[in-house]
Amino acid sequence: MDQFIFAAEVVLNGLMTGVMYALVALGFVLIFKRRASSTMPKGFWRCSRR
Amino acid sequence: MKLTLAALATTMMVASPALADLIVPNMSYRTGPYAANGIPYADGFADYFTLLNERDGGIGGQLVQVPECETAYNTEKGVECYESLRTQNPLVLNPLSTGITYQLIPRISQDGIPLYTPGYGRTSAKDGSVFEWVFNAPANYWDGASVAVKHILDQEGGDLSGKKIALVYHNSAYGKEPIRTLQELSEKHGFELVELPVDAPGQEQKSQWLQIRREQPDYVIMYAWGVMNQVAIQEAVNIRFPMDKFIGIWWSGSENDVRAAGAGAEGYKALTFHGVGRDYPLYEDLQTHVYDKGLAAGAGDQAGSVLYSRGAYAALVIAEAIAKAQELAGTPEITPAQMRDGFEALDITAERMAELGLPDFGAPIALSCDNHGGDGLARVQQWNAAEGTWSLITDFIEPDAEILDPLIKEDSAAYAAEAGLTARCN
Amino acid sequence: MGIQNGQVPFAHLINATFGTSLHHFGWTVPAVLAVALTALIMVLLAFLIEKLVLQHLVGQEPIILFMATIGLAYFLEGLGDVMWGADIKALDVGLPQGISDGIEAVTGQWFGYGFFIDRLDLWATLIAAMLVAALVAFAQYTKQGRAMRAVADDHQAAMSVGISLRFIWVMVWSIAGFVALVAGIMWGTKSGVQFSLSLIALKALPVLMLGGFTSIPGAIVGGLIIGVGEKLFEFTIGPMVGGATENWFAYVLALIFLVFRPQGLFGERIIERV
Amino acid sequence: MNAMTQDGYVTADGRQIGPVVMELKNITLRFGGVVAIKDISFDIRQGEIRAIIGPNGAGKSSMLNVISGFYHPQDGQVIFKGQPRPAMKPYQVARLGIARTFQNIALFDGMSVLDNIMTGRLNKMKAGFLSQAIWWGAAEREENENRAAVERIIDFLEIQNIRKTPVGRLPYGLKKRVELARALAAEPNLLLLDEPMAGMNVEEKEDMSRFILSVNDEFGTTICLIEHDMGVVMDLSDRVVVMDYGKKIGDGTPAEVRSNQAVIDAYLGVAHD
Repeated sequence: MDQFIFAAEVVLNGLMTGVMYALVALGFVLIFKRRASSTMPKGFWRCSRR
Repeated sequence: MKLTLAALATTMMVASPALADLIVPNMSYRTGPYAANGIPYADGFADYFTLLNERDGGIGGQLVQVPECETAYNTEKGVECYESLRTQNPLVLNPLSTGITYQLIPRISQDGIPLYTPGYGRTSAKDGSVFEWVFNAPANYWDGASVAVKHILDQEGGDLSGKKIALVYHNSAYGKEPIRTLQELSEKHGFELVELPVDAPGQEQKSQWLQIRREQPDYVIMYAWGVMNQVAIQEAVNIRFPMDKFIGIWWSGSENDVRAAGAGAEGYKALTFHGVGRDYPLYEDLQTHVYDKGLAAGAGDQAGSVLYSRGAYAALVIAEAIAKAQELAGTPEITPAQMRDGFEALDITAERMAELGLPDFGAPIALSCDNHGGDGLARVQQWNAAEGTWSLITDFIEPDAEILDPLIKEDSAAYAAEAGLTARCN
Repeated sequence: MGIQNGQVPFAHLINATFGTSLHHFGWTVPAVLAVALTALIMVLLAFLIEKLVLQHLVGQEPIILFMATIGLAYFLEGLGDVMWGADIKALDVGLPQGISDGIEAVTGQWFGYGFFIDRLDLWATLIAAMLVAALVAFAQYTKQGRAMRAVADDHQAAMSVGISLRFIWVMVWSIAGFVALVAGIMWGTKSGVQFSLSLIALKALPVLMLGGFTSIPGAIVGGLIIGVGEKLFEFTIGPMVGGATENWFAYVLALIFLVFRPQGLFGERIIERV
Repeated sequence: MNAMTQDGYVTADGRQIGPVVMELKNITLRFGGVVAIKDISFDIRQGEIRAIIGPNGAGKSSMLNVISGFYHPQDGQVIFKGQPRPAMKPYQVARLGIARTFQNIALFDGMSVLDNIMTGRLNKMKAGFLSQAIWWGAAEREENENRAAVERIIDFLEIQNIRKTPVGRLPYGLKKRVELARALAAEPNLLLLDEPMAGMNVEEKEDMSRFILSVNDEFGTTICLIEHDMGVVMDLSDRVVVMDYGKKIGDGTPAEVRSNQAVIDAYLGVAHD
């Protein structure tokens, strides 16, 4: 029983630690999310800026 | 700004042509995650030699050059530093990292360059009969563990039977150092030892502190470094662990480690093998000859801090060893081998410390061929959060030689067997 | 295509350090103002990064961008060092810390053992929930949010409907910077503001591997799974193997997931378009 | 074609075509050493359906990309509504009221059909960030107006039943239609269609042709399209530019082009399928 209660406490704390991890990961995701298609017309970048 | 000044100072020193100068590299880390600790240490180390150069014209008439090499507390980079510093004929190296020390021991033994690792590195290097080139006076990790337990014994009226002591440690070669000693001590004194490793870097220690909260140990001893220190102290405050029963090794006892926890850290204890603060005559000289001349290695805001004091103390011991080596060799231009002899004949008495402007700052150090680690004395300091200062609350405490000496013999003998060394000093 | 691959955002985390450190730049200002100022600086920084660095690297090999971002991170770290020094600063934006007495008392009554819950963690959870809700609302219901999703989906099409990629990039960097600022404040409150904060990236990596690099729900669920998983593992199995299993566990779990779902829990299927 | 004047002309089916909207003057575009477009000039008039045809690799898509700002020619001028247009980013061109579709479909796969089409109206939305943030007043009214406009387009293109479907799940033909819808949502002055019927079956082609014609008819939208399929182009367009190897080899009504010997030699004789 004690073990179970301790485990419950550990899980709760783990959840909140997870929130802290998620916060950090979230920032990364926002940046990575922009990685979308790379189906630019050939030579697009070269020509589109002069 | 600091960086530029330091770099400038280094280049200026390196540029001076006198080849016969004494070369004592400063393997520092002013960048990276551990910079907060590396900077004050490097500043103290450099400032002490600057003082000797400015005030006394060096040591025995020879100027001391302190080329700085940035290790970023990274073992590979430290080894690279060694490779480049080696060509400059250094007298002694102080890598300020246990990881780098372990990598360098075989190399410097090969190359015949003394290694000075005060308060860190390989503990059994204290045995000079095996580790000819390594010195780790005045105290090592095992001394620290023993002194901590002795302090606890004092607190508990000499009886620890039935008590529980937790060791929270950095899960690395460094953090694991005291385990064996503490196990032996727990047998001797009858306390229960709870080992709680924390994964590097140690930003997340909830599991460990939840366990401490469950198990309610009477004392917690900590071997941590960098961010692990701040988080551990904060977590201890969070679970309302009594701070005066929480004792850190000297690497867990700088201002950096306690400040972030604010008022909650009041009463936290840590070991130290040297004094702290600017209340020593030495600082008057540093002020006149170094700070006022604008020659300080850093921004000058670190003077008197724990790690600055430790850096300066390391420089002091090296300087004394150089002087001794010069005396023995009969010439101011000494070689690394003569430097080793200087270390082995080192005898820094309490009077000498007073003469150097640091009365009662460190315990006397007397080394010999087979004792490279001194007596291992350390004392306990306690944090005063309101004033933001450490105060020394005990005198120097002697470690338990009865336990430690056999352990050191055992470990160094194993190394000697593995490396095919025969004991010297006979 | 260029920019995004390389952006493995070391600079992003440094933003966090950078941001929270501003609080201590000589002047003393109220916490709220400091946070607002920092957010402003973050936007400025996003703009400058885009203008001075990323713009010139458009279309380059990812590895070059990667190197550029690392360089940027070092630069910012150095700048932070010069401006604020490397000492560890206590960060107090008024978030409470320490055990929550209420929860301890209540659980003590229920179970005979008072749970330890850090008040900072409670606040962090609350703030994170609000942040995510705000982000989702922003992405779903605002013009800029729609544009942002559009860019994430297809650059070419986004441009054809009149979306300025640069504006979106600056915006995304700013938002990411703001999220990093919040994360930085949380972690900074815990350990003090210091350069070690950038080491948290070591923990973000398995979370991202698990959740998928491009999924917001993935980041949240991944974070929770790793948080709970590593604590439970340390609690149950840890004592048998000598403890300190957290980092090890996080990476092993992430790797196991990778075997079965290379794109992560919520990641988009990886399709190489040619 | 009846007599062409400054102000326009009347088409064979009797529609009045207006003055020049877009004029391309001596356009030359190179990629490194490769010349994609060589000294081409032509114009697009208000209300007409203008086609660009030519074999693969003739430079048609490059031409469209020049018009939509995705490429910048090394030489020559793009004159829009009488003003020489400086080098612009594609999004700036889009904001001038030039919408386009892509040969290989560029939709936002993760979003629903409705959301995709809504992106076409992003530039019609003026409400500030803050009022949007709190979903209030002008922003809400604006959102509703734009939504209504989008619904009209959905009705017009007969895609009501897939409004909420994520675009990624749609079949090819419908994707093309959604892309057209998104372009229309911007209420463009000039609509650029890059092979709108590529890869479609006959039935789908007929549908698409019908939509293109009724867009032109009902909204008066000027349309410039690229097509591979000769038959379709000849039926749809008012005037045709023929390209081959980056050069213009013919320009005129479908009838004129069809009888142009150079065109027959270079294109019709060789690549007709």
